[in-house]
Amino acid sequence: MILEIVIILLIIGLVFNLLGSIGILRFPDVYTRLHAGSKCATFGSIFTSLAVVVYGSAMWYTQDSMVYADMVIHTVIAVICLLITNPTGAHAIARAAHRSGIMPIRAVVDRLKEEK
Amino acid sequence: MPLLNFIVTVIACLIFYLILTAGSGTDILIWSWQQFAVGILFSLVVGMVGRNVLVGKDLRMVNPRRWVVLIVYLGPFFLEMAKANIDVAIRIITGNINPGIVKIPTNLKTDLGITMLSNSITLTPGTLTVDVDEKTRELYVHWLDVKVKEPETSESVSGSLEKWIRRATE
Amino acid sequence: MSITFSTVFMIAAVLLMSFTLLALIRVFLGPTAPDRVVGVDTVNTLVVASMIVLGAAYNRAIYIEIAIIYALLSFIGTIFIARYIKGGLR
Amino acid sequence: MNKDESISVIVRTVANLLFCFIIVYGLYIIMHGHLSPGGGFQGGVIIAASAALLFVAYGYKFADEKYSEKGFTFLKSAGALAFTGLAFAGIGIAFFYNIFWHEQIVLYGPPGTLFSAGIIPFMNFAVGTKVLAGIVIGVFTLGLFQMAKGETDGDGREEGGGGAEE
Repeated sequence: MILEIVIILLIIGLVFNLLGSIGILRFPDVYTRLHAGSKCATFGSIFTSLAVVVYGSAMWYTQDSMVYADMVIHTVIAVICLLITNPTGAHAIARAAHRSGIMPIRAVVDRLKEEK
Repeated sequence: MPLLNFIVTVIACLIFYLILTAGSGTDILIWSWQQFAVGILFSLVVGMVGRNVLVGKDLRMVNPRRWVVLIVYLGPFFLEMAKANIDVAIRIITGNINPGIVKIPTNLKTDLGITMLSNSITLTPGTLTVDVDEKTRELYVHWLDVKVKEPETSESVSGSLEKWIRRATE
Repeated sequence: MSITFSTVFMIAAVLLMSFTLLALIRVFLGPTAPDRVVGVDTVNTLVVASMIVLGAAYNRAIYIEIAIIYALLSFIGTIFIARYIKGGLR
Repeated sequence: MNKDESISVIVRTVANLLFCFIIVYGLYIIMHGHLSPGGGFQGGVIIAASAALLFVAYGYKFADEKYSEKGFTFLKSAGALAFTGLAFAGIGIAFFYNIFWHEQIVLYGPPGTLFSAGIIPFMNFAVGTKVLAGIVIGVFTLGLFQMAKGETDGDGREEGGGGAEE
Protein backbone atom coordinates (compact mmCIF):
# COMPACT_ATOMS: atom_id res chain seq x y z
CA MET A 1 0.00 0.00 0.00
CA ILE A 2 2.65 2.48 1.08
CA LEU A 3 4.87 1.27 -1.73
CA GLU A 4 2.19 2.02 -4.33
CA ILE A 5 1.61 5.51 -2.96
CA VAL A 6 5.35 6.20 -2.97
CA ILE A 7 5.71 4.96 -6.55
CA ILE A 8 2.79 7.10 -7.76
CA LEU A 9 4.14 10.23 -6.07
CA LEU A 10 7.62 9.58 -7.45
CA ILE A 11 6.25 9.10 -10.97
CA ILE A 12 4.30 12.38 -10.81
CA GLY A 13 7.38 14.18 -9.54
CA LEU A 14 9.66 12.64 -12.14
CA VAL A 15 7.26 13.52 -14.97
CA PHE A 16 7.21 17.17 -13.91
CA ASN A 17 10.97 17.25 -13.49
CA LEU A 18 11.40 15.74 -16.94
CA LEU A 19 9.02 18.33 -18.40
CA GLY A 20 11.00 21.08 -16.71
CA SER A 21 14.25 19.79 -18.21
CA ILE A 22 12.68 19.48 -21.65
CA GLY A 23 11.07 22.89 -21.29
CA ILE A 24 14.32 24.73 -20.80
CA LEU A 25 15.58 23.08 -23.97
CA ARG A 26 12.46 23.77 -26.06
CA PHE A 27 11.41 27.29 -25.14
CA PRO A 28 12.78 30.20 -27.16
CA ASP A 29 13.96 32.83 -24.64
CA VAL A 30 15.07 33.37 -21.05
CA TYR A 31 11.68 34.20 -19.57
CA THR A 32 9.82 31.23 -20.98
CA ARG A 33 12.69 28.97 -19.97
CA LEU A 34 12.40 30.30 -16.45
CA HIS A 35 8.74 29.27 -16.51
CA ALA A 36 9.77 25.69 -17.18
CA GLY A 37 12.88 25.67 -15.04
CA SER A 38 11.59 27.29 -11.89
CA LYS A 39 8.00 26.09 -11.84
CA CYS A 40 8.01 22.57 -13.15
CA ALA A 41 11.23 21.60 -11.40
CA THR A 42 10.02 22.98 -8.07
CA PHE A 43 6.67 21.26 -8.41
CA GLY A 44 8.31 17.97 -9.32
CA SER A 45 10.74 18.23 -6.45
CA ILE A 46 7.85 18.81 -4.05
CA PHE A 47 6.28 15.56 -5.21
CA THR A 48 9.47 13.49 -4.98
CA SER A 49 10.02 14.92 -1.49
CA LEU A 50 6.42 14.11 -0.60
CA ALA A 51 7.17 10.51 -1.51
CA VAL A 52 10.09 10.57 0.93
CA VAL A 53 7.84 12.10 3.60
CA VAL A 54 5.23 9.36 3.13
CA TYR A 55 7.90 6.66 3.27
CA GLY A 56 9.54 8.17 6.36
CA SER A 57 6.23 8.59 8.17
CA ALA A 58 5.21 5.01 7.49
CA MET A 59 8.58 3.68 8.67
CA TRP A 60 8.46 5.95 11.70
CA TYR A 61 5.06 4.53 12.57
CA THR A 62 5.97 0.87 12.11
CA GLN A 63 9.57 0.78 13.38
CA ASP A 64 9.54 3.71 15.84
CA SER A 65 13.09 4.66 14.88
CA MET A 66 14.17 8.27 15.31
CA VAL A 67 16.20 8.17 12.09
CA TYR A 68 12.95 8.35 10.15
CA ALA A 69 11.62 11.21 12.27
CA ASP A 70 14.78 13.13 11.41
CA MET A 71 14.31 12.28 7.76
CA VAL A 72 10.71 13.53 7.64
CA ILE A 73 11.42 16.78 9.49
CA HIS A 74 14.51 17.64 7.47
CA THR A 75 12.72 16.86 4.22
CA VAL A 76 9.93 19.26 5.14
CA ILE A 77 12.50 21.95 5.98
CA ALA A 78 14.27 21.36 2.65
CA VAL A 79 10.99 21.70 0.75
CA ILE A 80 10.18 24.95 2.57
CA CYS A 81 13.64 26.25 1.65
CA LEU A 82 13.02 25.36 -1.99
CA LEU A 83 9.60 27.03 -1.92
CA ILE A 84 11.08 30.26 -0.56
CA THR A 85 14.31 30.44 -2.52
CA ASN A 86 13.40 29.13 -5.98
CA PRO A 87 10.85 31.80 -7.03
CA THR A 88 13.05 34.50 -5.56
CA GLY A 89 16.00 33.29 -7.59
CA ALA A 90 13.86 33.12 -10.72
CA HIS A 91 12.68 36.67 -10.12
CA ALA A 92 16.26 37.88 -9.64
CA ILE A 93 17.38 36.25 -12.89
CA ALA A 94 14.42 37.63 -14.84
CA ARG A 95 14.97 41.12 -13.50
CA ALA A 96 18.67 40.97 -14.24
CA ALA A 97 18.01 39.72 -17.76
CA HIS A 98 15.51 42.49 -18.46
CA ARG A 99 17.82 45.15 -17.08
CA SER A 100 20.71 43.88 -19.15
CA GLY A 101 18.64 44.36 -22.28
CA ILE A 102 17.33 40.92 -23.22
CA MET A 103 13.78 41.40 -24.48
CA PRO A 104 11.14 38.66 -24.58
CA ILE A 105 10.82 37.03 -27.99
CA ARG A 106 7.41 37.05 -29.72
CA ALA A 107 5.97 39.26 -26.99
CA VAL A 108 2.53 40.66 -27.69
CA VAL A 109 2.92 43.36 -25.05
CA ASP A 110 5.84 44.63 -22.95
CA ARG A 111 4.75 47.21 -20.41
CA LEU A 112 8.08 47.26 -18.63
CA LYS A 113 9.99 48.28 -21.73
CA GLU A 114 7.45 50.95 -22.64
CA GLU A 115 7.75 52.66 -19.28
CA LYS A 116 11.52 52.83 -19.13
CA MET B 1 11.37 48.60 20.25
CA PRO B 2 14.70 46.79 20.27
CA LEU B 3 13.94 44.57 23.28
CA LEU B 4 10.77 43.20 21.74
CA ASN B 5 12.58 42.58 18.45
CA PHE B 6 15.27 40.72 20.37
CA ILE B 7 12.77 38.52 22.18
CA VAL B 8 10.87 37.68 18.99
CA THR B 9 14.09 36.77 17.18
CA VAL B 10 15.26 34.58 20.07
CA ILE B 11 11.96 32.71 20.17
CA ALA B 12 11.93 32.18 16.40
CA CYS B 13 15.49 30.87 16.41
CA LEU B 14 14.79 28.59 19.37
CA ILE B 15 11.78 27.12 17.61
CA PHE B 16 13.84 26.52 14.49
CA TYR B 17 16.61 24.84 16.48
CA LEU B 18 14.14 22.63 18.30
CA ILE B 19 12.53 21.59 15.03
CA LEU B 20 15.97 20.67 13.69
CA THR B 21 16.84 18.53 16.72
CA ALA B 22 13.45 16.92 17.33
CA GLY B 23 13.68 13.36 18.59
CA SER B 24 17.00 13.73 20.39
CA GLY B 25 15.85 12.42 23.76
CA THR B 26 13.01 12.12 26.24
CA ASP B 27 13.91 14.62 28.99
CA ILE B 28 11.59 17.41 27.87
CA LEU B 29 8.93 15.98 25.54
CA ILE B 30 11.03 14.71 22.62
CA TRP B 31 14.16 16.77 23.30
CA SER B 32 17.08 16.11 25.61
CA TRP B 33 17.99 18.81 28.11
CA GLN B 34 21.36 19.32 26.42
CA GLN B 35 19.68 20.31 23.16
CA PHE B 36 17.46 22.73 25.06
CA ALA B 37 20.41 24.37 26.80
CA VAL B 38 22.44 24.66 23.60
CA GLY B 39 19.41 25.92 21.70
CA ILE B 40 18.73 28.69 24.19
CA LEU B 41 22.40 29.72 24.15
CA PHE B 42 22.51 29.82 20.34
CA SER B 43 19.23 31.70 20.14
CA LEU B 44 20.52 34.38 22.47
CA VAL B 45 23.68 34.77 20.36
CA VAL B 46 21.75 34.95 17.09
CA GLY B 47 19.21 37.28 18.69
CA MET B 48 22.00 39.68 19.51
CA VAL B 49 23.44 39.51 15.99
CA GLY B 50 20.24 39.68 13.99
CA ARG B 51 17.71 41.45 16.17
CA ASN B 52 17.04 44.15 13.58
CA VAL B 53 17.17 41.87 10.55
CA LEU B 54 14.44 39.28 11.02
CA VAL B 55 11.88 41.66 12.55
CA GLY B 56 11.55 45.00 10.89
CA LYS B 57 9.67 48.00 12.19
CA ASP B 58 6.28 46.38 12.62
CA LEU B 59 5.53 43.34 14.72
CA ARG B 60 2.22 42.43 13.16
CA MET B 61 3.43 39.02 11.97
CA VAL B 62 3.84 37.88 15.58
CA ASN B 63 0.08 37.59 15.94
CA PRO B 64 -0.79 33.86 15.79
CA ARG B 65 -4.08 34.55 14.00
CA ARG B 66 -2.09 35.58 10.92
CA TRP B 67 -0.19 32.31 11.03
CA VAL B 68 -3.44 30.37 10.97
CA VAL B 69 -4.50 32.38 7.92
CA LEU B 70 -1.12 31.67 6.31
CA ILE B 71 -1.50 27.94 6.82
CA VAL B 72 -5.04 28.02 5.43
CA TYR B 73 -3.67 30.04 2.50
CA LEU B 74 -1.56 27.04 1.47
CA GLY B 75 -4.75 25.28 0.36
CA PRO B 76 -5.88 27.62 -2.46
CA PHE B 77 -2.22 28.22 -3.28
CA PHE B 78 -1.48 24.56 -3.98
CA LEU B 79 -4.69 24.29 -5.99
CA GLU B 80 -3.60 27.23 -8.17
CA MET B 81 -0.11 25.77 -8.42
CA ALA B 82 -1.31 22.36 -9.58
CA LYS B 83 -3.54 23.94 -12.24
CA ALA B 84 -0.64 26.11 -13.32
CA ASN B 85 1.77 23.28 -13.68
CA ILE B 86 -0.53 21.18 -15.80
CA ASP B 87 -1.09 24.23 -18.02
CA VAL B 88 2.64 24.84 -18.37
CA ALA B 89 3.22 21.13 -19.01
CA ILE B 90 0.77 21.22 -21.93
CA ARG B 91 2.49 24.28 -23.32
CA ILE B 92 5.89 22.61 -23.07
CA ILE B 93 4.63 19.67 -25.14
CA THR B 94 2.64 21.61 -27.73
CA GLY B 95 4.88 24.67 -27.80
CA ASN B 96 2.13 27.22 -28.42
CA ILE B 97 2.87 30.33 -26.38
CA ASN B 98 1.61 33.89 -26.43
CA PRO B 99 3.96 35.72 -24.06
CA GLY B 100 4.09 39.29 -22.87
CA ILE B 101 4.86 41.46 -19.88
CA VAL B 102 1.84 43.07 -18.26
CA LYS B 103 1.59 45.50 -15.37
CA ILE B 104 -0.72 44.64 -12.50
CA PRO B 105 -1.58 47.02 -9.68
CA THR B 106 -1.76 45.70 -6.13
CA ASN B 107 -3.13 47.09 -2.90
CA LEU B 108 -0.61 45.48 -0.57
CA LYS B 109 1.17 47.83 1.78
CA THR B 110 3.81 45.71 3.48
CA ASP B 111 7.04 44.40 2.01
CA LEU B 112 6.29 40.89 3.20
CA GLY B 113 2.91 40.97 1.47
CA ILE B 114 4.34 42.02 -1.85
CA THR B 115 7.08 39.40 -1.52
CA MET B 116 4.55 36.67 -0.86
CA LEU B 117 2.34 37.75 -3.73
CA SER B 118 5.32 37.90 -6.08
CA ASN B 119 6.58 34.46 -5.07
CA SER B 120 3.09 33.01 -5.34
CA ILE B 121 2.71 34.50 -8.81
CA THR B 122 6.07 33.09 -9.83
CA LEU B 123 5.05 29.64 -8.66
CA THR B 124 1.60 29.65 -10.29
CA PRO B 125 0.28 29.21 -13.84
CA GLY B 126 2.54 30.54 -16.53
CA THR B 127 3.29 33.79 -14.73
CA LEU B 128 6.65 35.14 -13.59
CA THR B 129 7.33 38.36 -11.72
CA VAL B 130 9.97 40.27 -13.65
CA ASP B 131 10.05 43.56 -11.79
CA VAL B 132 8.40 45.43 -8.96
CA ASP B 133 7.82 49.14 -8.57
CA GLU B 134 8.42 49.88 -4.90
CA LYS B 135 6.64 53.22 -4.80
CA THR B 136 3.40 52.47 -6.61
CA ARG B 137 3.37 48.77 -5.60
CA GLU B 138 2.89 47.55 -9.14
CA LEU B 139 4.16 44.21 -10.35
CA TYR B 140 5.45 43.59 -13.85
CA VAL B 141 4.50 40.04 -14.71
CA HIS B 142 5.71 37.96 -17.62
CA TRP B 143 2.67 35.99 -18.72
CA LEU B 144 2.98 32.90 -20.87
CA ASP B 145 -0.50 33.31 -22.31
CA VAL B 146 -1.64 36.93 -22.32
CA LYS B 147 -5.42 37.11 -22.03
CA VAL B 148 -5.84 40.69 -20.84
CA LYS B 149 -3.36 43.33 -21.91
CA GLU B 150 -4.35 45.93 -19.30
CA PRO B 151 -5.44 44.11 -16.14
CA GLU B 152 -7.27 46.34 -13.66
CA THR B 153 -6.62 44.11 -10.64
CA SER B 154 -4.48 41.09 -9.88
CA GLU B 155 -7.62 38.95 -10.18
CA SER B 156 -6.99 37.90 -13.78
CA VAL B 157 -3.40 36.86 -13.09
CA SER B 158 -3.37 35.33 -9.64
CA GLY B 159 -7.01 34.64 -8.82
CA SER B 160 -7.99 35.16 -5.21
CA LEU B 161 -4.46 34.96 -3.81
CA GLU B 162 -4.13 38.70 -3.16
CA LYS B 163 -7.18 38.67 -0.91
CA TRP B 164 -5.71 35.88 1.17
CA ILE B 165 -2.35 37.58 1.46
CA ARG B 166 -3.97 40.86 2.48
CA ARG B 167 -5.88 39.03 5.17
CA ALA B 168 -2.67 37.41 6.42
CA THR B 169 -0.29 40.35 6.36
CA GLU B 170 -2.34 43.51 6.95
CA MET C 1 8.35 -9.24 -2.57
CA SER C 2 11.06 -8.28 -4.98
CA ILE C 3 10.57 -4.52 -5.24
CA THR C 4 11.81 -2.69 -2.16
CA PHE C 5 11.72 0.92 -1.18
CA SER C 6 15.42 1.43 -1.63
CA THR C 7 15.42 0.15 -5.23
CA VAL C 8 12.47 2.39 -6.08
CA PHE C 9 14.17 5.44 -4.60
CA MET C 10 17.44 4.51 -6.28
CA ILE C 11 15.81 4.30 -9.71
CA ALA C 12 14.16 7.68 -9.08
CA ALA C 13 17.50 9.20 -8.10
CA VAL C 14 19.21 7.87 -11.22
CA LEU C 15 16.42 9.29 -13.39
CA LEU C 16 16.69 12.66 -11.65
CA MET C 17 20.41 12.70 -12.36
CA SER C 18 19.79 11.96 -16.03
CA PHE C 19 17.40 14.94 -16.12
CA THR C 20 20.24 16.97 -14.67
CA LEU C 21 22.26 16.08 -17.76
CA LEU C 22 19.41 17.37 -19.95
CA ALA C 23 19.48 20.66 -18.08
CA LEU C 24 23.26 20.79 -18.48
CA ILE C 25 22.80 20.87 -22.27
CA ARG C 26 21.15 24.27 -21.84
CA VAL C 27 24.12 25.41 -19.77
CA PHE C 28 26.44 24.52 -22.65
CA LEU C 29 24.21 25.83 -25.46
CA GLY C 30 22.69 28.93 -23.88
CA PRO C 31 23.42 31.90 -26.12
CA THR C 32 23.43 34.48 -23.30
CA ALA C 33 24.55 34.46 -19.69
CA PRO C 34 21.01 34.50 -18.18
CA ASP C 35 20.18 31.37 -20.22
CA ARG C 36 23.07 29.57 -18.62
CA VAL C 37 22.01 30.74 -15.17
CA VAL C 38 18.54 29.33 -15.79
CA GLY C 39 20.16 26.00 -16.62
CA VAL C 40 22.28 26.10 -13.48
CA ASP C 41 19.25 26.98 -11.38
CA THR C 42 17.34 23.99 -12.72
CA VAL C 43 20.33 21.75 -12.10
CA ASN C 44 20.44 22.97 -8.50
CA THR C 45 16.79 22.16 -7.92
CA LEU C 46 17.18 18.71 -9.42
CA VAL C 47 20.29 18.02 -7.34
CA VAL C 48 18.41 18.97 -4.17
CA ALA C 49 15.56 16.65 -5.14
CA SER C 50 17.92 13.77 -5.92
CA MET C 51 19.79 14.28 -2.63
CA ILE C 52 16.53 13.95 -0.73
CA VAL C 53 15.59 10.83 -2.67
CA LEU C 54 19.07 9.34 -2.14
CA GLY C 55 18.77 10.04 1.57
CA ALA C 56 15.63 7.92 1.60
CA ALA C 57 17.30 5.21 -0.49
CA TYR C 58 20.20 4.82 1.93
CA ASN C 59 18.14 5.64 5.07
CA ARG C 60 20.51 8.47 5.97
CA ALA C 61 19.04 11.70 7.30
CA ILE C 62 22.44 13.36 6.81
CA TYR C 63 21.99 13.57 3.04
CA ILE C 64 18.86 15.62 3.58
CA GLU C 65 20.66 18.09 5.85
CA ILE C 66 23.15 18.59 3.05
CA ALA C 67 20.24 19.15 0.67
CA ILE C 68 18.98 22.02 2.86
CA ILE C 69 22.40 23.63 2.79
CA TYR C 70 22.69 23.11 -0.96
CA ALA C 71 19.34 24.83 -1.52
CA LEU C 72 20.34 27.84 0.57
CA LEU C 73 23.84 28.21 -0.86
CA SER C 74 22.69 27.80 -4.47
CA PHE C 75 20.14 30.56 -3.84
CA ILE C 76 22.91 32.88 -2.66
CA GLY C 77 24.97 31.96 -5.70
CA THR C 78 22.07 32.68 -8.05
CA ILE C 79 21.53 36.10 -6.48
CA PHE C 80 25.23 36.90 -6.84
CA ILE C 81 25.22 35.96 -10.52
CA ALA C 82 22.02 37.95 -11.09
CA ARG C 83 23.68 40.96 -9.54
CA TYR C 84 26.76 40.46 -11.68
CA ILE C 85 24.70 40.26 -14.87
CA LYS C 86 23.20 43.65 -14.12
CA GLY C 87 26.66 45.18 -14.04
CA GLY C 88 28.52 44.69 -10.81
CA LEU C 89 27.56 45.22 -7.23
CA ARG C 90 26.49 48.81 -7.78
CA MET D 1 11.71 53.29 -12.36
CA ASN D 2 14.72 54.12 -10.24
CA LYS D 3 17.73 52.41 -11.69
CA ASP D 4 19.87 52.65 -8.58
CA GLU D 5 18.17 49.77 -6.81
CA SER D 6 19.81 46.88 -8.55
CA ILE D 7 18.27 44.27 -6.22
CA SER D 8 14.53 44.41 -5.71
CA VAL D 9 12.54 44.56 -2.50
CA ILE D 10 11.58 40.91 -2.89
CA VAL D 11 15.13 39.64 -2.65
CA ARG D 12 15.80 41.93 0.29
CA THR D 13 12.79 40.66 2.20
CA VAL D 14 13.72 37.05 1.59
CA ALA D 15 17.30 37.76 2.67
CA ASN D 16 16.04 39.31 5.92
CA LEU D 17 13.83 36.31 6.47
CA LEU D 18 16.56 33.72 5.92
CA PHE D 19 19.48 35.46 7.67
CA CYS D 20 18.85 34.34 11.26
CA PHE D 21 17.90 30.80 10.33
CA ILE D 22 21.04 30.28 8.25
CA ILE D 23 23.14 31.31 11.27
CA VAL D 24 21.23 28.94 13.54
CA TYR D 25 21.75 26.15 11.03
CA GLY D 26 25.47 26.87 10.87
CA LEU D 27 25.73 26.76 14.66
CA TYR D 28 23.79 23.50 14.63
CA ILE D 29 26.26 21.99 12.15
CA ILE D 30 29.23 23.13 14.27
CA MET D 31 27.72 21.85 17.51
CA HIS D 32 27.01 18.42 16.05
CA GLY D 33 30.48 18.16 14.52
CA HIS D 34 31.41 15.14 16.63
CA LEU D 35 28.15 13.28 16.00
CA SER D 36 27.50 13.78 12.29
CA PRO D 37 29.32 14.94 9.17
CA GLY D 38 30.14 18.60 9.26
CA GLY D 39 32.06 20.45 11.88
CA GLY D 40 33.88 23.70 12.33
CA PHE D 41 34.86 24.49 8.77
CA GLN D 42 31.53 23.66 7.19
CA GLY D 43 29.48 25.49 9.80
CA GLY D 44 31.75 28.51 9.53
CA VAL D 45 31.24 28.61 5.78
CA ILE D 46 27.47 28.48 6.26
CA ILE D 47 27.51 31.35 8.74
CA ALA D 48 29.73 33.34 6.39
CA ALA D 49 27.20 32.66 3.63
CA SER D 50 24.55 34.48 5.66
CA ALA D 51 26.77 37.58 5.77
CA ALA D 52 27.35 37.24 2.04
CA LEU D 53 23.57 37.05 1.55
CA LEU D 54 23.02 40.37 3.31
CA PHE D 55 25.93 41.87 1.39
CA VAL D 56 24.49 40.90 -1.96
CA ALA D 57 21.00 42.04 -0.95
CA TYR D 58 21.92 45.44 0.47
CA GLY D 59 25.19 46.18 -1.33
CA TYR D 60 27.47 48.87 -0.08
CA LYS D 61 24.96 50.34 2.31
CA PHE D 62 25.27 47.21 4.42
CA ALA D 63 29.02 47.09 3.96
CA ASP D 64 29.37 50.66 5.18
CA GLU D 65 27.19 50.24 8.22
CA LYS D 66 27.89 46.77 9.54
CA TYR D 67 31.23 45.54 8.23
CA SER D 68 34.39 46.43 10.12
CA GLU D 69 37.59 44.83 8.93
CA LYS D 70 39.18 45.34 12.33
CA GLY D 71 36.47 43.40 14.13
CA PHE D 72 36.62 40.46 11.78
CA THR D 73 40.42 40.38 11.82
CA PHE D 74 40.18 40.25 15.61
CA LEU D 75 37.71 37.35 15.36
CA LYS D 76 39.97 35.51 12.93
CA SER D 77 43.01 35.81 15.18
CA ALA D 78 40.96 34.92 18.25
CA GLY D 79 39.74 31.75 16.58
CA ALA D 80 43.23 30.67 15.62
CA LEU D 81 44.57 31.48 19.09
CA ALA D 82 41.74 29.61 20.80
CA PHE D 83 42.37 26.55 18.64
CA THR D 84 46.08 26.44 19.46
CA GLY D 85 45.43 27.29 23.08
CA LEU D 86 43.00 24.39 23.43
CA ALA D 87 45.50 22.12 21.74
CA PHE D 88 48.08 23.19 24.34
CA ALA D 89 45.65 22.60 27.21
CA GLY D 90 46.69 18.97 27.54
CA ILE D 91 50.38 19.50 26.79
CA GLY D 92 51.27 17.73 30.02
CA ILE D 93 50.41 14.41 28.35
CA ALA D 94 50.33 15.14 24.65
CA PHE D 95 49.64 17.88 22.14
CA PHE D 96 45.89 17.85 21.22
CA TYR D 97 45.22 15.63 24.25
CA ASN D 98 41.50 15.62 25.02
CA ILE D 99 41.99 16.66 28.63
CA PHE D 100 38.40 17.78 29.14
CA TRP D 101 37.11 14.31 28.49
CA HIS D 102 39.81 12.14 30.06
CA GLU D 103 40.03 14.18 33.27
CA GLN D 104 36.23 14.58 33.31
CA ILE D 105 36.29 18.38 33.57
CA VAL D 106 33.38 19.27 31.29
CA LEU D 107 31.25 17.63 28.55
CA TYR D 108 32.15 14.05 29.46
CA GLY D 109 28.79 12.33 28.94
CA PRO D 110 28.34 8.85 27.49
CA PRO D 111 29.24 8.50 23.78
CA GLY D 112 26.46 9.38 21.35
CA THR D 113 24.95 12.19 23.38
CA LEU D 114 25.50 15.85 22.64
CA PHE D 115 27.83 16.65 25.55
CA SER D 116 30.21 13.74 25.04
CA ALA D 117 33.31 14.99 23.27
CA GLY D 118 35.23 17.09 25.75
CA ILE D 119 37.46 19.50 23.92
CA ILE D 120 36.22 18.80 20.39
CA PRO D 121 33.17 21.13 20.30
CA PHE D 122 35.29 23.97 21.64
CA MET D 123 37.88 23.37 18.94
CA ASN D 124 35.11 23.18 16.34
CA PHE D 125 33.82 26.54 17.47
CA ALA D 126 37.32 27.99 17.30
CA VAL D 127 37.78 26.72 13.75
CA GLY D 128 34.31 27.95 12.86
CA THR D 129 35.06 31.44 14.13
CA LYS D 130 38.27 31.61 12.17
CA VAL D 131 36.74 30.31 8.95
CA LEU D 132 33.71 32.58 9.28
CA ALA D 133 35.84 35.67 9.80
CA GLY D 134 38.26 34.74 7.03
CA ILE D 135 35.57 34.13 4.43
CA VAL D 136 33.65 37.26 5.39
CA ILE D 137 36.84 39.30 5.01
CA GLY D 138 37.49 37.67 1.64
CA VAL D 139 33.99 38.29 0.26
CA PHE D 140 33.82 41.86 1.47
CA THR D 141 37.31 42.69 0.26
CA LEU D 142 36.48 41.42 -3.23
CA GLY D 143 33.22 43.36 -3.27
CA LEU D 144 34.67 46.58 -1.96
CA PHE D 145 37.55 46.29 -4.40
CA GLN D 146 35.04 46.13 -7.20
CA MET D 147 33.32 49.20 -5.78
CA ALA D 148 36.58 51.13 -5.80
CA LYS D 149 37.20 50.02 -9.38
CA GLY D 150 33.64 50.97 -10.34
CA GLU D 151 34.09 54.47 -8.95
CA THR D 152 37.13 55.18 -11.08
CA ASP D 153 35.71 53.95 -14.39
CA GLY D 154 32.08 53.83 -13.34
CA ASP D 155 30.78 56.28 -15.95
CA GLY D 156 32.02 54.33 -18.91
CA ARG D 157 30.54 51.15 -17.51
CA GLU D 158 27.17 52.80 -16.93
CA GLU D 159 27.09 54.07 -20.50
CA GLY D 160 27.98 50.63 -21.79
CA GLY D 161 25.06 49.16 -19.90
CA GLY D 162 22.74 51.85 -21.27
CA GLY D 163 23.88 51.13 -24.79
CA ALA D 164 23.03 47.47 -24.42
CA GLU D 165 19.56 48.37 -23.29
CA GLU D 166 18.69 50.39 -26.36
